[in-house]
Amino acid sequence: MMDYSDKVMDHFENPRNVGEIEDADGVGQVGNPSCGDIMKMYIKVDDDNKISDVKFKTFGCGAAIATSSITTELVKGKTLDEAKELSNQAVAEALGGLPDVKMHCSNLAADALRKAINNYLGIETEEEDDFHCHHQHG
Amino acid sequence: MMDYSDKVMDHFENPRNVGEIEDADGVGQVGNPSCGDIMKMYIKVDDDNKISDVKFKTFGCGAAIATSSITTELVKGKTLDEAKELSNQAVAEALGGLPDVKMHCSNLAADALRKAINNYLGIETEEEDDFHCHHQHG
Amino acid sequence: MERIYMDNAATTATDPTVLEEMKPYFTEVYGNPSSFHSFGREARDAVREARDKVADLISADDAKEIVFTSGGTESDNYAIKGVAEELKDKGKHIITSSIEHHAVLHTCEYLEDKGFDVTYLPVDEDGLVDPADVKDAIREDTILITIMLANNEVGTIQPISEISEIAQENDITIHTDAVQAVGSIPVDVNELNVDLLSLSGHKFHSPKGIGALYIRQGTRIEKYLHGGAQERGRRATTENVAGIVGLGKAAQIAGQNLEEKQAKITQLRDKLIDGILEEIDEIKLNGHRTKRLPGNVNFSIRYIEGESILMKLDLAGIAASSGSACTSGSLEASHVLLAMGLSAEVAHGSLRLSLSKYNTEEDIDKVLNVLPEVVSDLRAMSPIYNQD
Amino acid sequence: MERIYMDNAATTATDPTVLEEMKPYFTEVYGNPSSFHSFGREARDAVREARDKVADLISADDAKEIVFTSGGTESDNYAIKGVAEELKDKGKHIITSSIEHHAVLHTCEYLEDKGFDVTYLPVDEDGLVDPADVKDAIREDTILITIMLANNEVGTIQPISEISEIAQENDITIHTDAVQAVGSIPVDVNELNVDLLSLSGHKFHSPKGIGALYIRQGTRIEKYLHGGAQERGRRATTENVAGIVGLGKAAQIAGQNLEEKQAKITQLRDKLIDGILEEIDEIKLNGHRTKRLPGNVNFSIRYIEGESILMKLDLAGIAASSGSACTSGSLEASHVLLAMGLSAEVAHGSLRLSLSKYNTEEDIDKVLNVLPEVVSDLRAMSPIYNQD
Ligand SMILES: Cc1ncc(COP(=O)(O)O)c(C=O)c1O
Ligand SMILES: Cc1ncc(COP(=O)(O)O)c(C=O)c1O
Repeated sequence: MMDYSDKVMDHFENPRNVGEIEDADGVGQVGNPSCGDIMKMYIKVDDDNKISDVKFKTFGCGAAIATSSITTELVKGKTLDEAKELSNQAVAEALGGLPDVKMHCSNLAADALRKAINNYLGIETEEEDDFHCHHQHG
Repeated sequence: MMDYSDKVMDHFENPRNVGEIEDADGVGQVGNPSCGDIMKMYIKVDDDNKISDVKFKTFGCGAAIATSSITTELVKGKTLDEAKELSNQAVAEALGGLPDVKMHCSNLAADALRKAINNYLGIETEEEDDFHCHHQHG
Repeated sequence: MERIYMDNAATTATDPTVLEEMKPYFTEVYGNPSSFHSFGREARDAVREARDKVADLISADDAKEIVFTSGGTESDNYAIKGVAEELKDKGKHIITSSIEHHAVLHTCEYLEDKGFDVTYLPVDEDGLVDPADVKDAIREDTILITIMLANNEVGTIQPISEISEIAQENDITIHTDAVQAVGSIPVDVNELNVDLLSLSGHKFHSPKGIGALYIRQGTRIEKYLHGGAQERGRRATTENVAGIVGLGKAAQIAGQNLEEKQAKITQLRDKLIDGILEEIDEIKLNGHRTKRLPGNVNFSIRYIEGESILMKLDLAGIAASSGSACTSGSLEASHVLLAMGLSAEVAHGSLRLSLSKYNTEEDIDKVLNVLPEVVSDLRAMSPIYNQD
Repeated sequence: MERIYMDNAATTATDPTVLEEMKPYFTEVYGNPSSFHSFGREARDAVREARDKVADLISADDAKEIVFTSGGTESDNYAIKGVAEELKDKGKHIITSSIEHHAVLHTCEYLEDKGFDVTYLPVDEDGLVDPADVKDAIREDTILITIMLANNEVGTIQPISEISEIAQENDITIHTDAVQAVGSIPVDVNELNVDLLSLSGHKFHSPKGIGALYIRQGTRIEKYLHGGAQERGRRATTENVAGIVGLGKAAQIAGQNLEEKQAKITQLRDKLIDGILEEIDEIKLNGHRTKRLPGNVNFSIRYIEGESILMKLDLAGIAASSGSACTSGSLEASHVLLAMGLSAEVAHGSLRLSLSKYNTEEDIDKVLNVLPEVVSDLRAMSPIYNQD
């Protein structure tokens, strides 16, 4: 069912900013392996409250990997406030759109980033109910 | 559904003994136009109680025409007793077989002949219930 | 012997262009459209294109409203059983006509067995349903009206837009079996204003075994084939990709210059009708003289029986069809002709000659040449000719 | 880029010989098999021959026991709904397994909605149903047992003859979905001793959209498609003649040297399995090691997800499949793998490589060359790799 845009394919084939940041200022993880995707975001924050570095690791489908990758590109150099504003829609649009059934993947990447920012800011995020996969149905 | 033998086709294309006998000794008709077939048999009987001439007219399908035709051939020159014995099975076999759904047609020709013989012999034949078509179902 | 095919209402030859279009989808582009990989994507793209073409032919608003099926029968079964099952809590009454194709009639009879109540509307002597009868038949519990667009035996075209207006006023789902119409005459689901429409490819030069059901968005219908999530969950089974591509191409070709082709075939039809009327006496044209399919000619020829006519024509190289029960091994004469008021006797002597774009002027001449002799030969053999 | 197709369990390429055989039935021998004339007769003869060939392949006693359908899904729907409807006064209990294809499972779920009671038997870690479980599940009101012959995801072959013995002892109708088995391994309806058997052409090099249901003489079953009297009244609709001819030819070809071809494919399969086990760690072969289809290879590869494996393989020119829900847009990981006891996490990382007679030694080498790198690339990206 998946017909990905060239942009998605590019980010899948050549994902940007893969990896971990050993001394990250903030780390956020969302997803659940039993649902088929987990994303983990690492951020470094500089003195201007800007994201100076960001890396990700993702277990998931092509869209999950591509949305992770583009999210890191979109927020690198942005202030935390700007980065927090990043919407799921914006992520999907930056990739030239996502198949309907894959829209949940773009949710995950922005969520993981917000979690990482909140982690840096010391804000506890509510654990979501991981017993049910939160995917949308196609 | 009809796949006729060469013999059926031959009798359909070149029916033997078509017509009426003006001064017939016996005439028999069976069938019902609303059921899709009527056969009328005319016989001449000679002094030896043999069928010296026989003709038919048929309104009906290919099998009806072919069975009529071959029936006239089969009984010409036969004694009335022999002719009365002609079975539906024998008519069908003489034609190299008939499709299952057409087996009723071979019944008709023998029936019409028997009616003509009975007519000659002065035997009243019971009218069959013509309100229902007596065809077999395929 | 050169043979002439005049049984296009039964099925048509696949257009060679259609076959060409299909060929790669057997041995080269053979992926499963549900598959993730490039083979699957190619097949998916082909199915999408074909769906667009079919949607175009019937002016559907959205290609998503087209569900591919295995033919007209499945489309009819799906539409009627699907709506009946879905809406049975609302009511169990269905309205149809007495001259539907068996795919509709036997499905309705099946539903009667299951506790549904079906009204079979009469038709007039031309085979037309009166919209007023539809209106009168509507009850509180009517959930579906299913009336064919064009009849397969006599070609009569029903006033579906008028009937659908009545359906709409009463908030009743309406289906039309347009199997004989699509590809032959312009068919527009919005002009017809129907919720469901059945079509079948092999009636307009695509191969057999592929058809479609148009399902207007928002129509409540239960699915028919259960299994995988193909066709947006509305019809499970691996898509018949080559067939779908063929149907799409046939739809595209049918839509091109449709009116022109229709006019040409109508002209051949009228020549055939007029010629037969001139050459043969004691016959009756069945179906409406003008509200009829461009390719349909149907006569009852008195005193003789249909199968024997067909056999003689076949021997002369002409392929035709009959409403006689004798050609199908069934008991009764054509239910369509009987519903139009013909006696069984006359109905048994009916002959259908149905034309397509491949028929020519010469074909017509040949039939006009052969048929009169066939008729007089058989009449000479008939015990009921010249008797009254 | 030369592409390698290893998704033959999803669908296969039509054999060019099959296509050749079909071609005349589009544009030349295009008659309707129900038609009376010579065009019809030619089509009828072709259908008859094809029916014989299909009957031969599964050693049916009589070709009349073969009913052509639009594919495996329709065969399954027909068999299960048809028996359920026919016998519902006798009882409403059906026994199946938890690893059936959706064509069976969703049909059973549909019947549950309609008031039937379905037992979904568990399987062991290899995907095998225990005949003792079938025996235990039988009730007074059990009317149908439907268990697949070979599983489409993991290739496990079920002990159907043992199960049918139990069915027979208890006088219960038994159906088997043999869609994955027919054409791949010898299938004999009398050895299996089943009443009904589904098969689908596109799994063994006939085109998509054509299949068959074997119905043993005397089996009580309601018809599924209502309409004309085709297929001896058991399936209405104008026959898909070209498709039927294709299915017949494919059946004939499949039956030729079946054991030899099976041995060759099995050898390729084992090379692939052994090679993968050697090259990649933390993986698990799914399905029974030996009681499996000759062409089926299915691994769960830990820490990575199936769709991304497929994408990387596709980019390298290898077409495969996965039990990951992510490839189908559905929520849950493969119900088959879960039923076999895998965790959802592991199930999401599964990869199916399925072979046909067209695969070669070189194909295997290519996969063994490409796959390890794909896995290590994705694992390097995975947040759950190297963490425990
Ligand atoms: C009016 C009508 N409806 C339905 C059908 C059934 O179509 P199919 O043979 O494609 O199942 C036909 C033709 O056979 C038809 O003429
Ligand atoms: C085991 C099994 N049953 C049924 C089906 C359905 O067959 P089809 O796609 O021909 O409807 C398939 C394949 O899709 C299958 O693998």
